[in-house]
Amino acid sequence: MALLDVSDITVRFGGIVALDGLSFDIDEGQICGLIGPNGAGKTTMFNVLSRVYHADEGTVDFDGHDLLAVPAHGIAKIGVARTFQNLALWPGMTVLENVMVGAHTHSKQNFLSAALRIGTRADERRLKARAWEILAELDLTDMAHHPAAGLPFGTLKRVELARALAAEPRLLLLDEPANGLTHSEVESLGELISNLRDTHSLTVLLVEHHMALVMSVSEKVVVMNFGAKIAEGTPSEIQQHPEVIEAYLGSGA
Amino acid sequence: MSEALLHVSDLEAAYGAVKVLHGIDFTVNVGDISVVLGANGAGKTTTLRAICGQVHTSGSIAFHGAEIIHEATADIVRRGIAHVPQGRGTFPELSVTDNLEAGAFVRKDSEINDDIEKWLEIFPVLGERRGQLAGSLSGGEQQMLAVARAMMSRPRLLLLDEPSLGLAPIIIEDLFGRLAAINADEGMTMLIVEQNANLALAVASHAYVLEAGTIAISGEPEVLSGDEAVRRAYLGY
Amino acid sequence: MFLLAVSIDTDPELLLARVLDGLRFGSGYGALALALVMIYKATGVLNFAQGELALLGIYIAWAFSVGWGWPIIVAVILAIFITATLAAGIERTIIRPFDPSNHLPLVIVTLGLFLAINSFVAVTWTTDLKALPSMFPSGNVFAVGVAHLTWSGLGMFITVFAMLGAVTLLLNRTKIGLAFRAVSSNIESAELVGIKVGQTLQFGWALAAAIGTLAGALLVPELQVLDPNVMLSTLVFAFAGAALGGLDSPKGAVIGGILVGLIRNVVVQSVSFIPSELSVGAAVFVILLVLLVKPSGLFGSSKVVRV
Amino acid sequence: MKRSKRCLGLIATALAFTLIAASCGDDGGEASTATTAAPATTADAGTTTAAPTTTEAAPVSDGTFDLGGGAVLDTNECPSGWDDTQGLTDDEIRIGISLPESGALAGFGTIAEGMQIFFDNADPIDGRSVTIVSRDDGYESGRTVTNVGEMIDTENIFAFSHILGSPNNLAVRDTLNEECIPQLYNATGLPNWGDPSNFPWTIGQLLNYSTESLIWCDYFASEFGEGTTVAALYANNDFGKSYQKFFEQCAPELGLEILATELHDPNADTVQPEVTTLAASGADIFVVGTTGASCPRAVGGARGVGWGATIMVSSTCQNIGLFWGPLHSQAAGAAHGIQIISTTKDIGDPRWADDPWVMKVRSELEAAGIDPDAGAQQTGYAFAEQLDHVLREAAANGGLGRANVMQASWQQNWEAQNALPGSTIQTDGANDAYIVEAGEISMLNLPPDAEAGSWVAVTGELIDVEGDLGSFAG
Repeated sequence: MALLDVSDITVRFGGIVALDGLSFDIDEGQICGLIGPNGAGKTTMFNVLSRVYHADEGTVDFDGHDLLAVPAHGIAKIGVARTFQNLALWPGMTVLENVMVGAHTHSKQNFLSAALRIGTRADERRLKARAWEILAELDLTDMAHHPAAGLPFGTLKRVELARALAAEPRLLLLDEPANGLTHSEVESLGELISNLRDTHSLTVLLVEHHMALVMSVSEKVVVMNFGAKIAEGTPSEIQQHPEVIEAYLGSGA
Repeated sequence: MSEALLHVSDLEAAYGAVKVLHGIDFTVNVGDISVVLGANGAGKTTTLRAICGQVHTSGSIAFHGAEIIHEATADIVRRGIAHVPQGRGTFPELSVTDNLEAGAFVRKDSEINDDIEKWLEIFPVLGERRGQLAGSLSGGEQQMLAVARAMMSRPRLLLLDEPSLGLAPIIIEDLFGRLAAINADEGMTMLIVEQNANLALAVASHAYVLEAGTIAISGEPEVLSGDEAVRRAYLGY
Repeated sequence: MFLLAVSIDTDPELLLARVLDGLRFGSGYGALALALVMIYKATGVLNFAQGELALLGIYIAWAFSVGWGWPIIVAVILAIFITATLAAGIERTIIRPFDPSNHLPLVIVTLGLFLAINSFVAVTWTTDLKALPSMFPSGNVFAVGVAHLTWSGLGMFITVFAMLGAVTLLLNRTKIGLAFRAVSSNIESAELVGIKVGQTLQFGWALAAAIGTLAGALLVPELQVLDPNVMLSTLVFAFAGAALGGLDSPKGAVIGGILVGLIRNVVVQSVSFIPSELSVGAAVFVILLVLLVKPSGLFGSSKVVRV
Repeated sequence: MKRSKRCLGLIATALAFTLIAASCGDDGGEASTATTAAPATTADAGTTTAAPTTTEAAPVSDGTFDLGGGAVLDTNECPSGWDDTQGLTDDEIRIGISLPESGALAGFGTIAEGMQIFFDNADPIDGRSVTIVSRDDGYESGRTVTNVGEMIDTENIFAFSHILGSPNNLAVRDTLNEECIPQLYNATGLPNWGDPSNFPWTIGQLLNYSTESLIWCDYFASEFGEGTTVAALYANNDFGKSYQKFFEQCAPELGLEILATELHDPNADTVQPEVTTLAASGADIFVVGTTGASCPRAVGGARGVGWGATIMVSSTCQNIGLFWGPLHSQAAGAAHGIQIISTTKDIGDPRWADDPWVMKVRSELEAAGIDPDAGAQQTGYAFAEQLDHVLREAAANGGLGRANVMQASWQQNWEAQNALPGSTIQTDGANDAYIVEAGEISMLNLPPDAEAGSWVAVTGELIDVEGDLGSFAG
């Protein structure tokens, strides 16, 4: 049964239609690849799901919640987390601190208890322990105390993934996680994503241009162009799809 | 047979206390496309930034016979090196034509406007958007603009840092085709850092593999494609 | 005392008088806001010392005109050159050594400059009140009741828009203007096309100081008397104008400044439930309301980046 | 020359109730005991009954001193180790003062020098000379606190006198009252210093801003008549509101009509928005209850929009060179004819050229190498007359001692040479807690073609509201 059901989403910026009646769904536990040319609207779709952009039409159902009724700061609470194409980390904070910020969604603190400093210490300890676990899982322990600024791009993408995981999401939105990685590094990233899906009971929506990664980990692929869906199917179906080859993959694929 | 344009020897570089390059040596010949492969964090980007004077370095960088290692970036550009940095590096708040005009900043000749028209013809998609702000272009268009902007300085050496980053496969294919054409038509020497090793090696005349701040393997593309370890790590077959 | 009910003065002569006051003072705020925007565009830093650089220029102009008896226009032009040169020196010696991408230390440096210049002016010229002559003829273009359009008010308004036109031409039609826009947009890429970033920012500081000095020389005669605190609240209004217009838009700065003048003189004075004794706070509050609706200001670019 | 106070009975009654309201409303009844006596006695001040003379007030044997009007100074509450005669040596009376000798108000730093010149030329008091110990506070109240603390600890100070500045005096008032050290003749016009019931060790001297607004009322009503219209600008702070509070009470009582009132942000760069609004009222009189640069800005702004009202400015804006010269060079003639209240003999005024006091000031300052027409030494010299008087009164009635000096201060009745002829200095504890309560109206003579201006008397009549304000009680 579908965990995420996107139906007829339309987004307009001024005169430009960025998303044009887009519909697709993802079953619980599935890894779904979202591909398409630059400017097709993939990141716009992510921004609708993480409530950065307002959808002019359509609905998004997440596990029975009307996702479009949840405010941007509330989506982590109901179990949606994302990474960003061009990174959204705090450069001056260490890797560990960046990940702890992600874990804060599940802190028991509210405004009042934080103001009164009730239970802060215990809470902080719990967050820190959780962050260390995730760093170990993603092989980031060595650079835990290194500031984010100055780390290689590929490593920072992994820190972002760790931060998203720390929020203990059910749906994980990954925006171009393979950027800056060599072929063999991309292979291990693919294995990592599959493993994380199993160990953390995740459902994953993956935007990526690295076709080897998309085709190897996805159970299902959605292809967009000009804000609309042009194809949907298994990786092998998509690789044969003439329209997809013409608009996106090109002859070399 | 061929003349060395860039000769790098014993190059070391560090960000603060973290040493990234541990003494590398290589040469780029006139008219070559040289490609640098390497894992995440191996020092590829740092190598390009070092050539442009954007990081603290020691060792020697000879460009056309002149030592440039302690020169300021703006002066290195005047000597004829153009760099397309990772993540495109355009001026998002400037129009397409203003970006190209800025690319010609170091030039004083009267052919700047002709050159702008020439590059808008070579990249027709930019020609259609000449008045548009660079920030509103799609990723592929921005990458084209970054290359054209770099070419506007009429460089003798073009440095490209992961030009395929974030681009759709079909666009990457197109871009590399155009780079090969620029190399052939203009005789432009290039040093390219690239993760898409298959495509890069297809256009390259020489290639290097950087591992943990040192050059592990170098040679003709065929030499690298013949290497078992290189194949597994970078080519995927 | 104010009533907690909305009532608006409707006397047309008074309304006209307030509009004219608002345009007059607003032109001065807009001119100073233009100086702020130049530095902000180039560096992303709000220069808290901008008002004090203008203050220094005003006192230099005062020394030339009142002290030495030179014509005020000559005095102002000399003051503009002196402050521009000084600002270029300040950029080279105490701004450039700092990492341009780390804004906090730079803001603190400008705060330090603010205090240093203010003390220098107070020590050099004392805190006694002075008067700076106007560059425009005295008298009115017309007067109806309390409403007066003075020649100086008209002159200020025209000068500010002429200044805006000159800055726009400079930015869009000259090589240094292109370099300035390139540095504002992306410092690293600017270096990579061979632009000397330091010299370009130095030019920005000098230009901003020149604009600020002219702004002060326009505004201060309208304030009747001059003391070393004169630019403090003026700077607050200029900041508000720049924020209202959009911090990175020269046109927005000038129009924002004029709107702040109108808000202060017309809206705050006319609407009874806004306590006018909080003129600074009330004007800033009205602006906050505008920014709540349009955070990038009226003419600011909200950065649209497609990927 | 003293004119009849035909309006003041009305004011007195009004104010008596005002003061009760102020004390109950503002301070939760803290001072209610002090003000219960106020109605009867303030009303009395409307008649010409003289206040009790100092000779009747003697120290009471149990350590308490009756200051008048129910206010009592109780030395039993002083800290253990307190000494009534500390700071008195065999040949010296040591007086402390904290002043701005640096910073924006550094010009006032020479007040201490002028005071010392006065005492150097005076006869010994009870066989002792007076030594003025001065410290620089740069007009920062934090430094005033430090200065006063250090002087108490290391300088053997008998009393403090003429500390300058409202915030500076407020900052040390609690400490000096707890330590039972006299804080005499604060050089500021805040009405708060007339509060012997709560702060018996603190007394002011200058014409205070509330009293000043009463004199305005009386002058406007008698000179311009009933139905005269007024528009007023006040600084939005304690200073401006001291004017506003009392002017708004006395004006309707005397048939003046306030058409418009504006408060302005004291830190604003211009008061034009407020002045334009006031000018549109077309009132006959423009009251300028503000100071600093806002003073000339208000006048210039009013004349700039063609408002021909009679302008009355705060007494704090008296200095012609400081305030009106700059306005004159900006808008020649704009300040010509503005009016102000003067309370003392201006030593530069030709009227007093033959006055014995003025001649004495001039000759003694000149003998000390000081130009009497420049600098603040002449101000300090004039201040010293008041201090000298109470020290002598105390010495003659019960002997020099801190408590006795305070009692002499709260029980005065004499005529100062420095004051305008006809005005008397009277205090009676909580019944009458203010020293200078009379003044005359002066007008600025600074026509468009003039090089320099001067204040000239308008009528030469003294307006005296002696005793009308009672005490601060709030």
